[in-house]
Amino acid sequence: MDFALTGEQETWRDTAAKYLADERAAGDSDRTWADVTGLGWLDSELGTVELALLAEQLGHARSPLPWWSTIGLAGPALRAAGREPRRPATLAWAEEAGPGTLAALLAPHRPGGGMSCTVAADGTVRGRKVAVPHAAEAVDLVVAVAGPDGVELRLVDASALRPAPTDAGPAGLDPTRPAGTVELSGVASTPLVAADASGDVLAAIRRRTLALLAAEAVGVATRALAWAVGYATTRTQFGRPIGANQAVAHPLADLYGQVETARSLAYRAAWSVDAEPGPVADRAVAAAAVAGREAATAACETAIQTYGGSGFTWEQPLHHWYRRAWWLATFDGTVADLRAELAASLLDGASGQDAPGR
Amino acid sequence: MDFALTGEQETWRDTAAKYLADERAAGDSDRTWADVTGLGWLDSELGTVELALLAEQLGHARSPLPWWSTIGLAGPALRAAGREPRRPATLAWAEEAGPGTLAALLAPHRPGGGMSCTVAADGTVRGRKVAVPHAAEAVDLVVAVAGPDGVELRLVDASALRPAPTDAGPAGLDPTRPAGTVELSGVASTPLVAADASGDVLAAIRRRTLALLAAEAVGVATRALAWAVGYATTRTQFGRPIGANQAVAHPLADLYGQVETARSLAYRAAWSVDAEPGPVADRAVAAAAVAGREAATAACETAIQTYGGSGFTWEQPLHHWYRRAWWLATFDGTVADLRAELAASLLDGASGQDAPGR
Amino acid sequence: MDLRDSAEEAAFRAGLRDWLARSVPVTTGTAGAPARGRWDDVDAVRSFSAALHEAGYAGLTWPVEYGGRGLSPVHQAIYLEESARAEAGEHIGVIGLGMVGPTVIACGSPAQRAWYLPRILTGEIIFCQGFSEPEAGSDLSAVRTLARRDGDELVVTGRKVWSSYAHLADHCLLLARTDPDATRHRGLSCLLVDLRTPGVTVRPIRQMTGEAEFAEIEFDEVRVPLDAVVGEIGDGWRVAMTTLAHERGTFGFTLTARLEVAFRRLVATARARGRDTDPLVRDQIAARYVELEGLRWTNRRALAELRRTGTPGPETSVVKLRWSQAHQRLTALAVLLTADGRPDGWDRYWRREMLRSRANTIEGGTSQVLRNVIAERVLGLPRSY
Amino acid sequence: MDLRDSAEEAAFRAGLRDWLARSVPVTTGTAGAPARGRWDDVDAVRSFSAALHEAGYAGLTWPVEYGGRGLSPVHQAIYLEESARAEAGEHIGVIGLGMVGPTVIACGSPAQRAWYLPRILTGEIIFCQGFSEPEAGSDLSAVRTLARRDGDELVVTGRKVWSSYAHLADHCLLLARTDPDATRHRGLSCLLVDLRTPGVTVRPIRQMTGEAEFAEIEFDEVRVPLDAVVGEIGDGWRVAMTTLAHERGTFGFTLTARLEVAFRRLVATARARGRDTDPLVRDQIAARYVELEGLRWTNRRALAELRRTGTPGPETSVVKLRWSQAHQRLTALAVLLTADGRPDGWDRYWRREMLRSRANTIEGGTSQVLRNVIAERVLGLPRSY
Repeated sequence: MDFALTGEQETWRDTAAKYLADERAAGDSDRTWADVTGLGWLDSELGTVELALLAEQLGHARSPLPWWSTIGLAGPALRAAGREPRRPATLAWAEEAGPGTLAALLAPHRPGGGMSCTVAADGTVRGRKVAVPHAAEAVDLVVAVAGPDGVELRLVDASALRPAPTDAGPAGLDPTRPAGTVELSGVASTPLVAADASGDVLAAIRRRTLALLAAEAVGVATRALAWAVGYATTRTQFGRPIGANQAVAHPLADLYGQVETARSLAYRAAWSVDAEPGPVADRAVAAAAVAGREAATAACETAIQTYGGSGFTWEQPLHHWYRRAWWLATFDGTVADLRAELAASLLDGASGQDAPGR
Repeated sequence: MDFALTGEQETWRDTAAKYLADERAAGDSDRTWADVTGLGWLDSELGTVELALLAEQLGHARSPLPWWSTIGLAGPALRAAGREPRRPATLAWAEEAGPGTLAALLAPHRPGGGMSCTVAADGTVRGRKVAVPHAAEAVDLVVAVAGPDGVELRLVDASALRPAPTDAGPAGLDPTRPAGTVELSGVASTPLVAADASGDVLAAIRRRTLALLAAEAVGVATRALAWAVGYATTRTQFGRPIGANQAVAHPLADLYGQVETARSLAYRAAWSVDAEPGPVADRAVAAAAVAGREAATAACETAIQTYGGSGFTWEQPLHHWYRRAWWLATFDGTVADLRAELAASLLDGASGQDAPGR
Repeated sequence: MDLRDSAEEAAFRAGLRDWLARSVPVTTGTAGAPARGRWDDVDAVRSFSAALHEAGYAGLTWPVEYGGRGLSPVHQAIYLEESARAEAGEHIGVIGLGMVGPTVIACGSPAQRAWYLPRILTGEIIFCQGFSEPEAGSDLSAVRTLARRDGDELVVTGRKVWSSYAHLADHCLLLARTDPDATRHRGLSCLLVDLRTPGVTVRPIRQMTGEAEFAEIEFDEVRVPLDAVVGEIGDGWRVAMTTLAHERGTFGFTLTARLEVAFRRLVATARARGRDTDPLVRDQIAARYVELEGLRWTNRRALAELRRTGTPGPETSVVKLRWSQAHQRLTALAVLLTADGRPDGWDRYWRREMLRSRANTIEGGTSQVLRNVIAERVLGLPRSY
Repeated sequence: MDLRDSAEEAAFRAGLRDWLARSVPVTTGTAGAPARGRWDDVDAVRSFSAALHEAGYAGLTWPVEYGGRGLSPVHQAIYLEESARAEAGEHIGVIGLGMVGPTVIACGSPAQRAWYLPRILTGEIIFCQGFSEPEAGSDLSAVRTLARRDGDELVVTGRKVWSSYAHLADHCLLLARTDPDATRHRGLSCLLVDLRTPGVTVRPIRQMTGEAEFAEIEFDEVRVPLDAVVGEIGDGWRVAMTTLAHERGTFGFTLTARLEVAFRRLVATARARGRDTDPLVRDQIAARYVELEGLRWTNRRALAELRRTGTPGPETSVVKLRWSQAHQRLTALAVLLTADGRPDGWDRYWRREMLRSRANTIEGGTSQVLRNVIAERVLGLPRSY
C-alpha cells in the first residue's frame, strides 16, 4: 500500500505544470495541440493516474484545450478499435428527445435511452446530436447510434459533415467549454465498437472522463486557494494583512482541508479506474467527482470573498476559474445526481452490504 | 402594520420571565402548576401571541411543566366542548400500527391514518395509545378514537385508567419531555368533538402546538446564545477574552441572526394562527417551526463549542437545553418533514402560485 | 401587534398597486425569462422615474416642505414591496432619493436644500456616492482623497471605487480628507461635486458578469466651491455616517422584495423544467422560502422598532448578512435546475444572477465586517479586529 | 503509487483478520443495537488487551529491542482498520502504547525504558496524560501545575483536567512547571508519576452523555523522585511536543476506522427503519460516504509521506478537523432516522453517540485551534491570534 506518486509521476506532473505556466501554452490552440502531442499527452501507454495528473494541471491553468474530450470521451472508443487519438476528438451522445447524459444512456432500465440516431446497413449515420462538447473543434467524432443490435459507437470525420458542426456557445458558464449540434444527414462512418461491447466501453468512457474532470476540478480548486492565500498574505487593511483575521484565515484553512481530501479521492479514483474497473471504480469515481466539484466551486467562492471588491471584477482572473468550476459542477449531471448514483450502489442490491468496505 | 409587542404584551412576557427566574418555579411541580394557574397562564382569553410569549420564556427556563401539552395539545379540544383546561392535560393520538404523528393523522389521503382505538355506543373507549406526551402526569386525557362517522375526540379521566398510564421514559433526549403508553380497556369517556368537526380541531391543535413549540425553541436558542456570549466575554485564553477571536465571535454573530429571524417568524406564526387560520397560518407555522428548531439546535451546539471542554460536561447546564432542542427538533416529525409540507403548499395545487405572496 | 395594513396603509397599497399595474413597462426576455439588467435601457428608466415623480411616489418619506410626501417608513416599505412584486424598475435617483437627499435635509445648508432636493426628486440630477477607495476597502476612515483649500475653493485629488451607477450619475457625494495631518476619521469632509467639472474621469468597472454597475471616479485637481461642503469642514465622518444610516433604514425591504421576485422566478423555473416533483429540489425550495420569510418578518419587526424609537432595532444588522447568503443559495440552486444543457433563456438568466450574487456578500459591507459589527455592537463582545 | 497491500501487508492483514474473528468477544445491546460504551466492562478490556499482547499486536511499531514488532506505520494502519471493522476494543494501554511509550523510547533514560516499556505492552501499567489544565485550556504553555525541587524529589501541586481514562489509569505523564520564574513554554518538565502516590486525587468528569471518559487529577504536595523526569529538567515542552506528534501520527486511522464502523451502523439503521428509500436520506448517506472516503484516502496519502520522509504530510492536519465534523453530521443524521418515537435500542445508541460527538470538535485540539494551526503553519498565513 503506497499512495505516494513515483518520482516519474512527479516529474511528469511538474513538466506539465511548467509547460502550462509558459505563455506559449496560452497562445494559438493549433500550436498548443502540436506541443502537447509532442509532450506525449496523448500516448497510449499513459495510465489513468498519469492522465489525472495532467488533467489537474490543465485545470490549474484553466486550459481551453479539447484534450479531455479527446482522451476522456473519444479515446476509449478509438482505442477499442485499435486507433490512436491524435487529433482533437469528442463523443456525441446526447439527443434532444433521447439521452441527455451518459448516465442516462447507460441506465440499465433504459438501454440506449430512446436514441433516435441510427446507422444504416451501408454504414451511413443519420440523426441529430446535441450538447456535443467541442463540437466545432473536434476533427474525429465518435457517435453513439442505434444499430440493429443496440447502441454502436462509430467514427465520423467532422470535416465531411454538411452542415459543419456548430458551436452553440458555452455549455454552461465557461466559454472555453463550448458545446454544439451535430447534424448527421446520412454521412459515412467507420465502425469502432459493436453493440455487444458498447455498454462496457461507454461505462469506461464515463468512468475515465469523470475521473479526469475530478482531477481537473482539484486543479481549479488548488489554483483558487493559492490565489486567496497569496492575497490574504499581502493585502493589508486596518493596518495589517487581512489574513491575520480569523474571519479570512479560517475559511481558507477549511478550504485547504476540502481541497486535500478531494485530491486524495481524485488520485485514488484514477488509480481505481485502471486497477479495479467495475462497481468499486464507479464508486471511487463518483466520490471523487462529488468532492472535486464541491471543492472547486467552494475554492473559487472563498477566493472571491477573500479578494473582496476586486474579486468580482472582470479584470481579476478568478472568475474564469469560477466559470470552469461551474461547468465542472454540472457536466453530465450534478453532484446530487452523483450522490444518487452512490446511494444506489451503497444501499440497493446485494453489493450494497459490502460497499463501505472499499 | 405594526409588529411591535404592545406594552401589555411586554409586561406579560416580563412577568413570566421574572417568575421563571425565581427558584420557586424550579421547585415542586404541583406548586408550580398552582402558581401558573394563578398567574393566568391557562386563561381562555389569551391569544396565541400571548401564549407564544409564555412558551418562549418556558423554553428559556427549560421548564418541565406540561403546560404546552395542556394548552397546545388538549386545550383546543376541551374549549371546543366548552371546557376550560385547568389541570395538566394532554392528547393521545399515536398508535403502534396507526398514525405516528399528528401530520399523519391529518394527511388527506389517509383520514384517521388507520386508527384502531375505537369508541362503543355507550361511550367507552378501547385500544392502546403510544408516545403520549406527559402520559403519567396528565389528569385530563383527550383521546382520538375511531367512531362510526370518523375520528372523534373524547375526554378520559386519567385516574380512572387501569393500568395507569405509564411513563416510558423521555421521548427523545429530554427527560423532562417524557412520553408513555395509555391502555384504554373499555373505560368511560365524555364526548368533546364529534367526527364532523374533529379534522378542523385537530388541525387547529397541530397549528397551535407547533407555533408554541417554535416559540419555545426560540427561547431555548436565546438562552444558549446568551450563555455563549457571556462566556466568550469573560473567559480568557492566551491573555485575552476568547470572544476577541473572530473564530469565536463570528459564529455568535451568525447565530444572533439566525435566532432573531426565527423569533420574527415565531411571533408572526402565533399572530397568524389567530388572525388567518387555514393555509396561510399553516405555512407560517411550518416556516416558524423550521427556523425555530434549527436555531435552537444550532445555538446549543455553538454554545457548547464556545465553552470548549467545560461545554460538554454534565455539570454545565447547557446540555439540558441541548436535549430540549433535540426533543423540539423531532416532535411530530423533523424539519425535513416540515419542509416537505411547505413544499407541498408552495408547489402543488392551485394555491401554490400565490403562496409566496404571503 | 397587528400585522395587517391599517385602513390608510391598505388604501395606499391598493392605489400604488393599481398605478404600478398601469405604469410598469412590460419587458420580457427569451422564452418568458426576464429581460437582463435593470439598468440596460437608461431612457426607459428615466421616463419611468419621471412618471413615479408625477404620481407622487418619489420622496415618500421626505418632509412635505422639501417636496416629499411626509409619509412613514411603513409607506416606504409598502412602496418597496409592491414595486418589487410588480417587477417595477427603481427611480433613477435611487441613491439621491434614499441617501443623499436625506443627508442634505439633515446636514445641508438652506441653499443646498433649495437647489438639490427638487432636482433629485424629478430625476434631473442623478447622484452617486464617493466613499470607498482602492486602498481603504472596508475601512472608510482610511480615506486618502485630498481636498486642499485654495481660497474659496477646494481642490480635490484622489480616486474612488465601487461607486454604484457612477457612470450614469452627474453628481457625487464625496468623502474627502480636508486636513491631511488629522488621522483616521478626523479631518474628513463631505462635498457635493458636479461630475462634469474639469478633472473628473469616470470609468465603469466591469464585473465578472461582464456588465458594469459600478465605476471608479478619478479626481485630478478638481476645483469645487467651498459652499459644496455639507455641514462644516471636518464634519465629514458624521455626515457620512448619516448617509450610511439612511442606507440601512428601509434598505432591507428593497433587498427582501428583490429576493421575493427571485423566489417566484425560482418556483416558475422549477415548474418549467419539471423539477418541482424532485424531493431534493422541493426540500431546497422550502428552505429558501423559510429564509425569505425570515427576512420579510424581521424587516417588519425592525420597522416597528424604527417607528417607535426612531432608530431601527438591532435586528436590522442581520438582514443584509442573511439576505446575501439567501440570495446566493437561491441563485445557485436555480443554476443547478437549469443546468441540463437545454437552453431556454432561463439558464442564461440564472447564470448571470448567480454570478452577480457573489458580490452580495461583499458590496455594501462585507459579511466579515458585518459580523464584526454585530459581535461588537449588538452582542457586546470584545473588539476582535 | 499502488494502493493494494503488498504481499507481506496482505499476509499481515489476513492473519490479523483471522485472529480478530476468533478473538473479539461478541457484545450486543438491545434489538441488535451495539452495546454501549467501549470501556464499560474493564475486566473484558483487560483480558482482551492481554490477548492482544500475547498475539503480538501490542506495540507493532515499537522497536524490537523494546519488545515491539518493529513494523512500519502501514502495519499499524492496517491493524487500526481491521480492528475497527471487527469492532474490536482497544488495548487498555492505548495512551501508553501510542503516546507515552514512544515518548519514553525517544526521550527517556535507559532505566525508564527498561521499567515502563514492557509493563505498558502487557497492560500491567496503564498510563494517562496530564497536560491540560482548567485555566490553560488550549494554551499548553500556560501550564501552572508546579513541581518544586526538594532535595532528590520534586513536590507537585496543581490540577489537570480532560485526562482520558485517568480514572482507569495508574500512571500519568505529567507536564509541570519546574521553574516558576520562566514564562510560557520555558521552565516546563515532563514527569512519569505513579497515581497511587499520596496526595493524588482522581475525579471522573461526568460528560453530558452521563458517562465519564475523562477525569481531573489533583496533585497536593505529591512527592516524585527526580529520576521520574523524562529528558532533562526544563525540557518539558520538547518532550510534550514529541508526545503530541505521536498522537497525530496514525491517530487519523483510528478515527477514520471508527467513522467507518459508524457509517456501517448508519446504513443498517436506515435499512432497519425503512428509511433507505427516502431520497433525502439517500443523498445524506452518500454525502457521509464521500466524507468517510475522503478521510480514508487522505490518511493513506499522509502515511505514504510519513514513510518516505519520516514526518507526516501537511494533509494530516486536516484529518481530525474534518473527521470531527463528519462524525457529528453522521450521528445527527442517525438520530433523525430513529426519531419516530419507536424505541428499538438503536435510538438510544445514536442519541448517546450524537451527544458524545459534540466533544469531537473540542477534545484533542479544538477546531478553532486546528484552523489556526493550518492557516499559520501549512498555508503560511500571518498569525491571527
